[in-house]
Amino acid sequence: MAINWFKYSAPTTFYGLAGKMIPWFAFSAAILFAVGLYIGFFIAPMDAQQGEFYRIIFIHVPASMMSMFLYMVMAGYAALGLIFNTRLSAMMASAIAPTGALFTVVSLWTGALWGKPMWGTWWMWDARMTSELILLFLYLGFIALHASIDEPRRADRAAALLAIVGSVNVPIIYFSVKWWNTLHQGATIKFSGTSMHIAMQQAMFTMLAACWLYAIAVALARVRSIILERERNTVWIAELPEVKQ
Amino acid sequence: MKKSSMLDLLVLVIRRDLVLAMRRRADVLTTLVFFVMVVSLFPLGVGPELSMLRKMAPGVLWVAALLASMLSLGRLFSADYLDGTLEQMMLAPQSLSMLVLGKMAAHWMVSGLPLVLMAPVLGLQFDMSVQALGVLIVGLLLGTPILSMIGAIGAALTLGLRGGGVLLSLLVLPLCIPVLIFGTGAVEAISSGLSVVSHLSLLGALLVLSFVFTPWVTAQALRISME
Amino acid sequence: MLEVSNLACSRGDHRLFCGLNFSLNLGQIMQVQGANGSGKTSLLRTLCGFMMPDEGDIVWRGESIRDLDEDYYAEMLYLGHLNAIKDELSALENLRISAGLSGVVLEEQEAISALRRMGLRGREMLPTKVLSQGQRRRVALARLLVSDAKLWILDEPLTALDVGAVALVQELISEHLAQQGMVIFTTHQPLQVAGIEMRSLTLS
Amino acid sequence: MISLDVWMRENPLTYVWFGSYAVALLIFAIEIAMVVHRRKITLQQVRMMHDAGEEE
Repeated sequence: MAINWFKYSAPTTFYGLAGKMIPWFAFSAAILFAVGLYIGFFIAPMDAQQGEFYRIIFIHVPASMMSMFLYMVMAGYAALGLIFNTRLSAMMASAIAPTGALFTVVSLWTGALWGKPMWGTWWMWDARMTSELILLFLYLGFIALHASIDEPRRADRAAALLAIVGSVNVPIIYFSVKWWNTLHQGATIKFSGTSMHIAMQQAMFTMLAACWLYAIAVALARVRSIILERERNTVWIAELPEVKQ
Repeated sequence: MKKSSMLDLLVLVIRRDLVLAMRRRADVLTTLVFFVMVVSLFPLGVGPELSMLRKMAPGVLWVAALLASMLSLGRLFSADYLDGTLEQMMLAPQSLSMLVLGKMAAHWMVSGLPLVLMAPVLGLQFDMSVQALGVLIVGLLLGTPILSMIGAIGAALTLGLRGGGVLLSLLVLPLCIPVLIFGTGAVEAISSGLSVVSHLSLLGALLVLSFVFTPWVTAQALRISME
Repeated sequence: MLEVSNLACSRGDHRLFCGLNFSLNLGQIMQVQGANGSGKTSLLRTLCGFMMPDEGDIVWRGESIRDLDEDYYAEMLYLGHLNAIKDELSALENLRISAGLSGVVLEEQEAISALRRMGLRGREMLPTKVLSQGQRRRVALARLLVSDAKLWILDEPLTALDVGAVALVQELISEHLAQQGMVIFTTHQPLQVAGIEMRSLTLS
Repeated sequence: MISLDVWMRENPLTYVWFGSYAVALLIFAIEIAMVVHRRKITLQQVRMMHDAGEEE
């Protein structure tokens, strides 16, 4: 088993494997999105307090969760790359970053749209939204640092260290923002607290699964480009059918 | 020949950086003037009502201190990097983290401490009460070293990069948010008659955490950047 | 003492050298030769531990320098292209600080006599920004006099030096070798050390 | 802004759809386009490099 593991962690094997997996992930993501939206809009009942507006959560909550998960996954890959000096992990980390940042943007955007009918304002400095904004800054810092170092090896390692420092900081930031928020009596509206309708839960989890599959598909597609760029001088790249034409 | 201990080396680095700072006084003064100027601009921007200024004061002073320390961070390692001293530091027979700690300490004495000393004067411009000023100073005393320490990581990561200064702020500012929150929170707490112990002890905890981890992380960042 | 086996190094995409083997023992000197861009400086920087080799091992007294870390650094001295000298400090302060960084507490008298031997009499207290390029290099080279490191790694030690200073450096090197020291260096100028076989390593 | 508020209350589903889901899907579409474009560009560059290498 151990041998197989290392085999797939080499860019050469991974490139082909990723190419075969992407359509599957993309296809199932599309199906799950459709199913999730169907349940969310046609089966899940209207919420007593929030009316139809609550349906934003089917995209908002999965996007927020993804943005945080992806940062952790990215930091994990970065740490692996830094400790074991594996090239592929560092490439994965930099392939995940843009997707994570975009999920953060989606989460902020949908949060604002949900906030307008609920709070009467587009932006509320509540703990979750503020943390999400800071998370976006962390993603942007990672991407900017990686982009401004020309030498790939140094870029990978420097950005990895930043991601690790960031991931240690995320809980501290989250805690401090929450603390700050309670001090200022900020509004935190909970989704109609008592019990979520079963269909609502189903819709949310389906959407979350769809987001996961989508993120994996996009990250894999991006990492394939990165592998091509980094390894362009090697023989195996020259022998790829898509390069030979 | 006498061998030096770890402590000797720490003292040596701090003394060296202080001497250098004294001979390049303009750099130190620029940071301080920047701080004073940014703080003085706020009343011009938002109007002179004292009640509002009093409420804003801790936030304004803290944010200005944050920006001012970003300004001086770019120089923390770059001069030593350009003239080769950093190479020699990495070859020192003591741990690099220790040398980094020395540089952080010197950086704080040169760019953090003057801000702390200047803060009460600026606080008076904003009509802060004596109590609030006292808490502000304690908060800054605990918080500015953290800014130097977290900033050092960013400075090490952006060493020798084009446009490093702006990038440095982009990397470091989000990481400094907890310091800002607890620092300003303490002043607000005392102004509304609450206890400041929890805020200040959280700041203290952050200081201890940074003291333990950031020198090592910065040393790793320097190794990455020097390769 | 110093053994290098199967060393490979690259800069970006470009492989500089691979499969490099050599060893250096007490009292030996080795010149690294090669055209510009052949990786001489990279090799020296790898020996200092700044760069991680792609493959291979560097072993000092039977242990990898990665594991030795500070114990290795205590026994080596590196002089690179950069002088590691601060313009604002005097020659004396510069020398005492660099000695301090390499773990040696240097008394003022020792530092002054080292600088005088390097031909900087009367300039010890001047800020180094008023010195010429060659004189600054001499300040940097004065570190050789006050160090007790076994292994010297010198990258182009002779740049900007006049004939007298070159002779002085040769003298320092032969003294160091006579005391069972080791030297690895690169140079584009001829450097002779009397009575000792000069080994050479050519990178291509 | 008041008219927006009124419109929003009257057509909540349109608001939710066009405000959130359409924008989110648009963001995803842009990301997919970027990834596909990057793949195309990278492949082109790699091919160009190899063509240049063979001519030497």
